[in-house]
Amino acid sequence: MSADGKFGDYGGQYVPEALMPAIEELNDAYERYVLDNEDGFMDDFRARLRDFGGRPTPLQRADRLSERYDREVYLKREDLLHGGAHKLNNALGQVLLAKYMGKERIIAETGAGQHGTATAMACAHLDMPCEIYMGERDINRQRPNVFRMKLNGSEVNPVTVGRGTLKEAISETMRDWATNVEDTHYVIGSVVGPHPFPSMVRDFQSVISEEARTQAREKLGRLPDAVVACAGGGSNTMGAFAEFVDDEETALYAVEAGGSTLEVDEEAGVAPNSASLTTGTEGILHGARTRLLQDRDGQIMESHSVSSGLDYAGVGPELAHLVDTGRVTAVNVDDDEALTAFHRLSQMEGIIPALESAHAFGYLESVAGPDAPDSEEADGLGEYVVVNVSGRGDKDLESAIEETYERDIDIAPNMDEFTGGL
Amino acid sequence: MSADGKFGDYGGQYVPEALMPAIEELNDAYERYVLDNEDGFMDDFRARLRDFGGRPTPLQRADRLSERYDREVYLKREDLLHGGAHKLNNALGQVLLAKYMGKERIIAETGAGQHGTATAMACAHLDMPCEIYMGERDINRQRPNVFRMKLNGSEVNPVTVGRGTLKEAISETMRDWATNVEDTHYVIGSVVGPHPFPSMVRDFQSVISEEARTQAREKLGRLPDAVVACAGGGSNTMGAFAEFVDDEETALYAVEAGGSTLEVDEEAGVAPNSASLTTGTEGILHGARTRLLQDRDGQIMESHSVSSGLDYAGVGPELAHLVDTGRVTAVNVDDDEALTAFHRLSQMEGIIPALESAHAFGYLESVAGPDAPDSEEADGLGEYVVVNVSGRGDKDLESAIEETYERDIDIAPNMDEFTGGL
Amino acid sequence: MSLEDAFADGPAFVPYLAAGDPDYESSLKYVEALERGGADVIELGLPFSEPIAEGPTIQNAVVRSLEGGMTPTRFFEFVEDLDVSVPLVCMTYYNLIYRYGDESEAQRASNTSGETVSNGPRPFVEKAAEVGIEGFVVPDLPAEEADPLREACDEFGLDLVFIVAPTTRGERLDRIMEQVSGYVYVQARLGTTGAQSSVSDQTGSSLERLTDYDVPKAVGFGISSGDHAERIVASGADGIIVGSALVDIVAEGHENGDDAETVADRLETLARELKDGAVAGASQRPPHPERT
Amino acid sequence: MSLEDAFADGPAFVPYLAAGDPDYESSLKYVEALERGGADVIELGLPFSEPIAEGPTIQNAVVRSLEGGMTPTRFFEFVEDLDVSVPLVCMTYYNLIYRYGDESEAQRASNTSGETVSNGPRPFVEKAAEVGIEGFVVPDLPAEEADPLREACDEFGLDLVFIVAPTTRGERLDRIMEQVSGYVYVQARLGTTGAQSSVSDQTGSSLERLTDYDVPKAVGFGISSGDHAERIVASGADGIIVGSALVDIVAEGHENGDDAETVADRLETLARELKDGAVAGASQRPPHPERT
Ligand SMILES: Cc1ncc(COP(=O)(O)O)c(C=O)c1O
Ligand SMILES: Cc1ncc(COP(=O)(O)O)c(C=O)c1O
Repeated sequence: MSADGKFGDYGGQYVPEALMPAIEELNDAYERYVLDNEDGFMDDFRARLRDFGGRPTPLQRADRLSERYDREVYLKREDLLHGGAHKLNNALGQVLLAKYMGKERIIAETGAGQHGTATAMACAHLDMPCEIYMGERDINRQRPNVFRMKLNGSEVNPVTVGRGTLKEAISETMRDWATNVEDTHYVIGSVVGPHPFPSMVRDFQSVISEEARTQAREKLGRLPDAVVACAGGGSNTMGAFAEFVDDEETALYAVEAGGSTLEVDEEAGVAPNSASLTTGTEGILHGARTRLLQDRDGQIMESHSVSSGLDYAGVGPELAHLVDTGRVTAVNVDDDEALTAFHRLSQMEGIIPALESAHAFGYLESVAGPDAPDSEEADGLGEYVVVNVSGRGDKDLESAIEETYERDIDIAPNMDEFTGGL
Repeated sequence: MSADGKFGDYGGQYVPEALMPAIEELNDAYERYVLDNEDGFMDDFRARLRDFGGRPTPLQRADRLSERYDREVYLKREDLLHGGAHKLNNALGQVLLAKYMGKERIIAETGAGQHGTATAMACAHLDMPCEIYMGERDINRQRPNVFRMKLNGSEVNPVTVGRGTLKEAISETMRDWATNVEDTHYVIGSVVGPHPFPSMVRDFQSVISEEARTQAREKLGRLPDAVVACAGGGSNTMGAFAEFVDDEETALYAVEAGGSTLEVDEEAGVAPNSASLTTGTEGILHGARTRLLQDRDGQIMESHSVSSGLDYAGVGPELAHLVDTGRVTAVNVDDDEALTAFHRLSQMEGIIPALESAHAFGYLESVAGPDAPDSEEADGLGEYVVVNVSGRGDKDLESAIEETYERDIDIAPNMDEFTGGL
Repeated sequence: MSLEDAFADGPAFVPYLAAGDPDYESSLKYVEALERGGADVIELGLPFSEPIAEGPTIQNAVVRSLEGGMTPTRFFEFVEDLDVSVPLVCMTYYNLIYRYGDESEAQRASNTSGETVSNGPRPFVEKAAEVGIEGFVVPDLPAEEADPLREACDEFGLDLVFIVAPTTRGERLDRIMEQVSGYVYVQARLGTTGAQSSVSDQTGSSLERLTDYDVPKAVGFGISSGDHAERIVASGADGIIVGSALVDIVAEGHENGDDAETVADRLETLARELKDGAVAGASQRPPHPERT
Repeated sequence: MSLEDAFADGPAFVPYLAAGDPDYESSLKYVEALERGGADVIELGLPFSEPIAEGPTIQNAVVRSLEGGMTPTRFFEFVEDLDVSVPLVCMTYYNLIYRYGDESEAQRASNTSGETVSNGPRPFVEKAAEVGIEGFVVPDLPAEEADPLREACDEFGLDLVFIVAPTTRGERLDRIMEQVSGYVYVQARLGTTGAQSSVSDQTGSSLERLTDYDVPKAVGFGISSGDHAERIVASGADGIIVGSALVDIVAEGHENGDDAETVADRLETLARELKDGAVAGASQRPPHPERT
């Protein structure tokens, strides 16, 4: 990263002028508190991650997957973090930073509700008023997360414009920020948005790879040959990769949501996937230049994935840059493969993953599973693979069961008795 | 505990003869593997608790509660354990023991579904076939947990006899065990049942107090003045107390479910509470002599609590004994107080507790809260209190919201928009 | 007549019914029909709310009886009201025995501590003896925990029957056989009570373990026809215990709303078939060295 | 006429409409009505799918226009079809400028890598110049990122208008004022676009910061009546920018199914009110040292 928040040509600060002073103030706070640990900010943050968040999370050997894939498969257990996903690393960091900055109000957007719940938890913990913007359609799809946010004392503001999903919620939150910028901090939920967000969120999330690296050395006396993480906006991804970027011997795989197909319907403005690294093009969205799902004119397309946390038309600029430079390999896994992987991990390891995280396991299966064609890709994974379990699947139970039922995933348990009553 | 599994007059092995050989075999395995660490069983168990389960769980200072109660309040975060409750400590221990014993099949009962999900997770992790008995009424009340068990590959067997709740499910599981005793292990979910279960489950759960004791010394350089834990069967309770029992300076509070009232309706055979330590009488249930909710004739009463995990007519024999001897103080908190505490912890600390665990916080409020009468009880808590957060409340969202709505808990967020659609 | 005596004249037929199933009056008639059908001993169930050793058939009988208002006190009245002359064995769970008569109403009213300490099994046994019960079967009371009940039985001259499971062997078996009196209840298969369509093959070997013990051996669990009865006695049993097959008749009659006389006749008919089967079985069996 | 010239003869009235809202033909009429109502410059919105700086009124206009099939290509046709003589400013988001004309259809079809690299803003600016657009306002393009667009504008002789927010001060302000040309868009209040029932009091102090910069100052955000316009010009503004209040008329007409002529008349009426207000405001203001 250069000082102006550029990763190659990506990144930058494409926001309305009204927000620029806030972003400069934030950047200043980021440099002082996060980078220079002023007032012991980072120590405070790390202590809270430990005591409130439950860090470190284990690096667990997956015995049955290791056997299946004929290599050492280790799981980085972010699903065990308070709230059930890696999202808390970032939310806690940003809310704490806002507190150090003297802000008095927190706003955030949420799609699946994971970032919203993490932010609501962090705000309750740190005694900050909080409002969360969430598309009306998402509110209806993700009720338990709405309940959790409200129980933690946050307001949930339904966004009714447009299609009522994440994209609209982000825009709406930016509008609130532009109106209340003086006392309000906007907690962005991934490594996206204008500088310093992509760097700052990465730094808060990089505790994942920092721990994993140390744990790998302790457990196997060496670094992994590969790290695999799903990529929506890319925050768990950058978190899992950051400390390995300089370890040339460790391959890094970012697994995107292939949705139902990689083909796009330009007429309808719909991409039935969220594979912006694989199929996207360069553009500017939500404050940064990055890879996007957009039509020929530059209008943003509606993305799709069975996992709502990956369902976003953009991706973090740093991750896009690392893919362009070849340091990170972007791959993708479709809805069916992800659902199958969801069931496989649940049955074989006793861990019900978030549908987002299931994509990472789908990749393992597709290159190293018993039905995988012999390929160089499997060699690329090497002997010793770390997979980031970015979150737990409790939030996905109903949709996983419904989607499974519609698709007839063969390893799924019989849930006929429930699919009616959902 | 004496060698025959008695705690004073409590405990023992009141089971059908067909089960006695299995219980003797289990006792033998318990002594060899658990007590004597044969084949490194305990090392294996502890390593799995760490890597798969996410131990140690933090001992977190609750900043805002400490302020509210004018003393140091620390939380033992069992809610962060894999699966969301302390139940995994026991389930993993027993399933692993069954594996060491050469058993080929696991059965378990479950009420709220927490023990069932923990057992299903442990079985998937250890590749053991598993069947869970669950009352039909509970199946309908606890769907997400039913989904989780099935996703982890367990069979869920509905129990339709009687009222279709935990009591019936336990009886049904005992019947299965009596039929398949040779290759099957019955994973009992709390410190109840015939010897060696109460001792063995306590030993698996005592990792809670073992960690808490060490963490307390590290963080405050001393032991806590009091440990507070909710008590249903009493497994999180005994787990949180075990290593403190010999520390005379640490007071131990077992918080039972006071339900709607401590009065019982003998005619109907219903106790609108689950306070067997407070209001129960000595008797024999599910294999052990202990304190029970029973009518004058010795028929077991239907218990009640807003929290289904506390909704049981019996209690562990060791805990009953510790209460009789005065080492543990039994107290209780009613449904309304528990719900209020549920909301308070969610809002003030960003932790949505299980309704079971909320009872422990209800006790704190009732003796040390701003509206508490000045009392010796508050002094009993001392300066430094550890509260065991036995589980997270994700499983309770819907019922907590419904029950809150019916009762009009004043600190609750407005959920009117949702109470219709539940 | 003592329990052991009931086994003296050839194989004993020991039927079971839950007292008060489905109601007090009908149940009296049903139990009496068993005697007419040839019962040598009758096991009378006092229903407990958590019948962990029973299969669905008897569980449901227990529920019907409890809903009909059966209690230990009513049970003793029931026994007094019964017009049968064969010995009666009370089959129930230990908590009911343990809690009975532990406190008077007055004690209870004045007890504010909430603690009530049981007086143990003695009051129950005393009362049972008074109404003419000859013995007990307590499925959740293993020999290890039986001393207090054993003592009370000895004091009042009652027998204490124990169940021996297919898995019971060696030292455990000795310990049980030391405690047992009246007869030993030989469980024919693992599992819980319930009528079966075939009879367990293990009966012969089950009984073999027990040849050295000088007490009548009654085999139960799953017997439902005269044919079963015959084969089991032919394998060496001194008696047969039949519960669920009889309870099924009660349940069916209850569901169909049949009148009590009709149901009683059906019970008598099945009882006779079972008794006849047992007698037929006895004639096929090799002369027994110890029990001639 | 250049943009700056439009501010030469007294206060400029700068209305905004989204091109193609609610459909192509009606929208042409609406824009032309603005000129009849006295517009000195017209800001024409090219709708982007993520209008992060707009309030609900303009968001909904964007949705209507997109649903009506508006695209950058259609937008340029629209400008060509327009019969107005005042200068036009294109208001849009940077991604549409950035992506325009980056690849021909043929290039695209033969591109299998999935990577398409933009040629930057030049093709868009070139095309805009060709159809007669005089300048741009790009709300999500801060001065820091504006160099490529600035260069293209210089090349083709277009102006680049920047927005100055109430929070913009000091160094930031300098940086913006270095880049700006045509006029500076003075945001009257924090937040997003949208008609307001009262006018911001901060206008005077907002403008004060800018006295030293020699470029016309047009104030926008929330102006909805002649009265507002008057007060703002009286406070020293060189022009007023009005969007949402006009878009509201389009939206209402669309909802009620009113015919395009009627709606155009209403727009003309409000435009005239606003223009008159601005003119009235000018007469109240103290003589301006720099701009006489
Ligand atoms: C569990 C989980 N994993 C991954 C993601 C994707 O986000 P990111 O790519 O920023 O990690 C989400 C987003 O909600 C999530 O909840
Ligand atoms: C979170 C939680 N706490 C407590 C309990 C009560 O059980 P015990 O008293 O055995 O800890 C349960 C039972 O389901 C539970 O789920």
